[in-house]
Amino acid sequence: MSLLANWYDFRDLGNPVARLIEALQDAGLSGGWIYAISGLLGAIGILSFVGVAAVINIWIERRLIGRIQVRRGPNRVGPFGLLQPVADAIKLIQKEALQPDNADGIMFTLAPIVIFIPAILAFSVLPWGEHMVLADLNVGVLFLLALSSTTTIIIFMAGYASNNKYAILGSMRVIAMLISYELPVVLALLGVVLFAGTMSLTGIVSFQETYWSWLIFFQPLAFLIFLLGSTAELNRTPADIAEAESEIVAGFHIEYSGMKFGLFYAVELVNTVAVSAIIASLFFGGWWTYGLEEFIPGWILFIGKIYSIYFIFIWFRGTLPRFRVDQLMAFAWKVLLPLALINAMMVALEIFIWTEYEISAGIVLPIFAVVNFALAGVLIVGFGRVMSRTMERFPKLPRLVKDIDVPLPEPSTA
Amino acid sequence: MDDLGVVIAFWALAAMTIGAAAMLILVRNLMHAILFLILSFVGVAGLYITLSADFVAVAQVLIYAGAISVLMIFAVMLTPLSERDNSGNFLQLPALVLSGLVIAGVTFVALETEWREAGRGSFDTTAAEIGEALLSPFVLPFEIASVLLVAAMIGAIVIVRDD
Amino acid sequence: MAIKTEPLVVNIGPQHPSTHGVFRMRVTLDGELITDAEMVIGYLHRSMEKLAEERTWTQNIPFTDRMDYLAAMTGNFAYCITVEKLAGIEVPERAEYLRVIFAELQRIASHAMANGTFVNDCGAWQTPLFYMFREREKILDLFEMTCGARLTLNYMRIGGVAFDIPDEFLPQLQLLVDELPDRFDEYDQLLVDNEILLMRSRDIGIISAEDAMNASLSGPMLRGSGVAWDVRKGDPYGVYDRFDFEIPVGHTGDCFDRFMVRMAEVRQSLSIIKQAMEQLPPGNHCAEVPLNFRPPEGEIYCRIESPKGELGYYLISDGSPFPFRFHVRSPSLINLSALKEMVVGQTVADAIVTLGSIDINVGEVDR
Amino acid sequence: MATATRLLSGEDVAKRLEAVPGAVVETAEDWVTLAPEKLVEAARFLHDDRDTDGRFLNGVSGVDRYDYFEVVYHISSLAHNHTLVLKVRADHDEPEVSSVSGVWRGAHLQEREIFDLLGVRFSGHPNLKRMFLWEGFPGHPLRKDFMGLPGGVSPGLKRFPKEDPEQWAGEFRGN
Repeated sequence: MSLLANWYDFRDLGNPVARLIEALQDAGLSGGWIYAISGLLGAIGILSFVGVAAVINIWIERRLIGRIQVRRGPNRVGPFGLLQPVADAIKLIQKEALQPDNADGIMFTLAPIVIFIPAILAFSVLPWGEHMVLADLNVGVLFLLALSSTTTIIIFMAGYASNNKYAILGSMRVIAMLISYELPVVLALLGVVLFAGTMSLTGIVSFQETYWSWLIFFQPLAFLIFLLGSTAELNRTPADIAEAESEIVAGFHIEYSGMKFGLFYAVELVNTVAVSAIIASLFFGGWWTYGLEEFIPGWILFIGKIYSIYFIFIWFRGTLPRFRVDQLMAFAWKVLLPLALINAMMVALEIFIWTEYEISAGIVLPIFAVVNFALAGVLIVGFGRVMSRTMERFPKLPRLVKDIDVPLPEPSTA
Repeated sequence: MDDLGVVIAFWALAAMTIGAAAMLILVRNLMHAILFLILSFVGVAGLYITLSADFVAVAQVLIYAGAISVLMIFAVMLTPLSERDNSGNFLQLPALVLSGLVIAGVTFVALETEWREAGRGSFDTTAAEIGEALLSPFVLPFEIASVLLVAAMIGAIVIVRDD
Repeated sequence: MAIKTEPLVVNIGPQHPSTHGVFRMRVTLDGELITDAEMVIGYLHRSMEKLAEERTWTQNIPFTDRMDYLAAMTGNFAYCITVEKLAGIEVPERAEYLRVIFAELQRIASHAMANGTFVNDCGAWQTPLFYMFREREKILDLFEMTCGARLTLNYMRIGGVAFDIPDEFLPQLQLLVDELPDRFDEYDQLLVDNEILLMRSRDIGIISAEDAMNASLSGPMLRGSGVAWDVRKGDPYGVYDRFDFEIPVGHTGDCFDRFMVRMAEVRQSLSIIKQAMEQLPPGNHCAEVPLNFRPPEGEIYCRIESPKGELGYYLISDGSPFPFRFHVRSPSLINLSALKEMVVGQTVADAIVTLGSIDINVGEVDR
Repeated sequence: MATATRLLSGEDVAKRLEAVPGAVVETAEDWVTLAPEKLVEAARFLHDDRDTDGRFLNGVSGVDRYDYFEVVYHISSLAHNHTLVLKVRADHDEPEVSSVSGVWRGAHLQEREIFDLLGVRFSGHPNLKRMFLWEGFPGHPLRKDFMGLPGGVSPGLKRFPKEDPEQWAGEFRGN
């Protein structure tokens, strides 16, 4: 077996798998079996990553939040508290799985399980390396969007099945919010897809490789819109109105306890990693890092990028208060949607110029980058001016009074 | 073997789609009915994939399972009925007759049509072709559809606005 | 054509992360809008007013800790000053200054807690709360250094304070006083210019000056509404007339104004502490008061400015070693008077923010 | 520097209240006792009068004086920085005082508290029901005779609440 002959192969785990498939082909297996086996291998790889990520993320998130909040975070179980997620899981599994009397039993039990499906499926279309992609869908970006829209239904399922008023409030909030945020997110990705000319994530990464530049340099506005929009879709602070601990306690999963709650908790982290991975491949070149992947395996770089973006989400969570529901909707419809529309039109114009006049990429791409950055800056500052409270009636600071001063009421003339 | 896989997938998806559709009619709880409807939509999306129509499949999930069903959930939640039950009403008998007729018609058509077997397509960039088709030969229906949607949107806003 | 929806009655509390204890608000919702609200309290009722009638005047001091357990010092202070006024007891200078120092420290601790939880109610994920806890922790360390307790202090006595401060107290306090302004500048940066916090708290839960007065609101609630009234200025008790400080007054009476008034009061308290430290005279820390002394027959109402508002004690003595009537005008309870008016018409999220800005302490609401 | 709040003497208050004839029953050194039927009128007058400006109600407290109940109102003017004390007496067997919550919103909760703990009814109160204790709690604990009520009623719960749904009925009777 030459499988482990040289480490070089492990820069791209697709290579050893290809070797394995070749070996199986030599052994005379039919194409269908090889297809199934390679699919299984990829699935195992992705599932193990998701499993490990869900566990590690609990630790990372709690440690980082602890760091932000001038405390230590979990540090007792295992070295640096690394085994804390395991302890959490053991505790959650031991707990009684409570179910409210009038809950819809099947839906109640099914929801935390089903919600994992879109979360895990999202990883299948991501290119982890040049040949490390489980399903290179031609419509990969659309596939991811479709997955995110199904999550809505499952969250609603959980909230409705709980037969709890807070849960209903939470799930109605989720539905209203996700419908609003789908539009700007889709339009932001439309800019990326138009620019790259393909909906396949592999195609988008190879576009970035071909033109030797990450897409964030051409699509800064789309990146921001997607980042903010997906924060809302992920139900994370400052847009965690579906869970809204301080208002509707835990929203749609208020009645869940034990490992069912644990699954919701884990799926949130997995979803966050999935979104970070999508951002990493769409805007930061995925595994491609300006030639660095020659020396460090591309998938390690990819994971590094995922966690850098994940850090932004944790940072958001640690620092920002929550929007109110209507403010969040207004933000989607009044700010993100127009920005995304303008961005998509700008990209269409640029692509038109590029293809129609057949200008070489070397000239036109830097110009696009500068133009798009300028546009993003102008739009963000402009919208900030328009949307922010320029009409502050009163100063923020209270006035300081030397002595008590209470006026008498105006004498009534009656 | 290749064909076998597709055949198995087809039958499994067909069973899922039809089973879910049947359950959608049979269950009494409206919420469950909607969830079965979604399952049925997902099954149809799977069938599209066996036909190598990946764009349509994903669009099916995105639009039908993701958006249309949400509208239905809203409709059910806004229905002023204390118990969300699919209760019987006086239209039961006409509906039964009508659906029987539809089943008969569909069965008749399915059995009597001379089906042409298409060659297996490949997972090419169907999205691009659809896009080009929409914007060159079918541009008029496409634009009319968007005008219709705008009109519907304005109508919805007018209805919802108080006073 | 309007869509009719069923009203939804939701219990916010008694077990809810944002009701600051076992406080319950039964709200009727139309979608997310509150159409009716009713507060249900009493989950922490300990019948202190009745219990106090069977204990001697001195024995009642621990009860005052347990009313507003986040501001035990001011509870002690109010009770002791009322009994002293009733019995005509002279308090030594040093004790007066110590009382002022501790009351102001307690005010900082209480306001830090109030503002931290307020931002938490706005939906921040605990971060400001933990920063505020850090400052509160340092103040509690000072309390512990002096009287051994951190929460229910039982530090003040009729006629003075229980213990003189230890030698290392003043240097530690100096460190704290030097450090806190910078800290609070940092929090201003983090919170006051935060657009989301402004969106959440500005023009939310507005109560006008006239309504605030009519509803007997006091403390930061009253000042947030623009009424420049502070018992420390208007009716100076102890030695408060010797300090130079200012009353922060809000502009509109919204949640943000109340928040900012508390932020500004922290700085004023620090300034008072600084002046008190400079003026702190040597001497005795407690007057000689017999353990079961009998105040003369009579009645008195005396109030101080506690962190939550005007904390008053209405005491009636019939000449026995026990109070005949022991009534507390608890600011937390009375500040809730206008809750319904403030909350109805808002969304749930705003109602939580409004409740957070009132800064109740259920121990004091229910007593 | 500010000066301390001035406590208006009973005579001063009585003089101001001459505008409401028959309101003052008794004038003491520091307070006046009002006629129960004139209470709201007098309170309204003190609230509206620009010289008295009693817009701020510090507190309402009830006192059980064995043979009668006393409700004490501490009223102050933040503008003039003075304070005054009103008292109203109520019969011990059927204590009833008219409510001033129409004059001062702040009296609302305090009157409920007094009703709950002392059993003084406030006629005209919009929402007079028990506040701290549950509906059906026997007796009013702040009364001096609470520990030995006539008729053999002992304080606290008669039985464990679950055994006696009658006792808990009030809680869920709706409001």
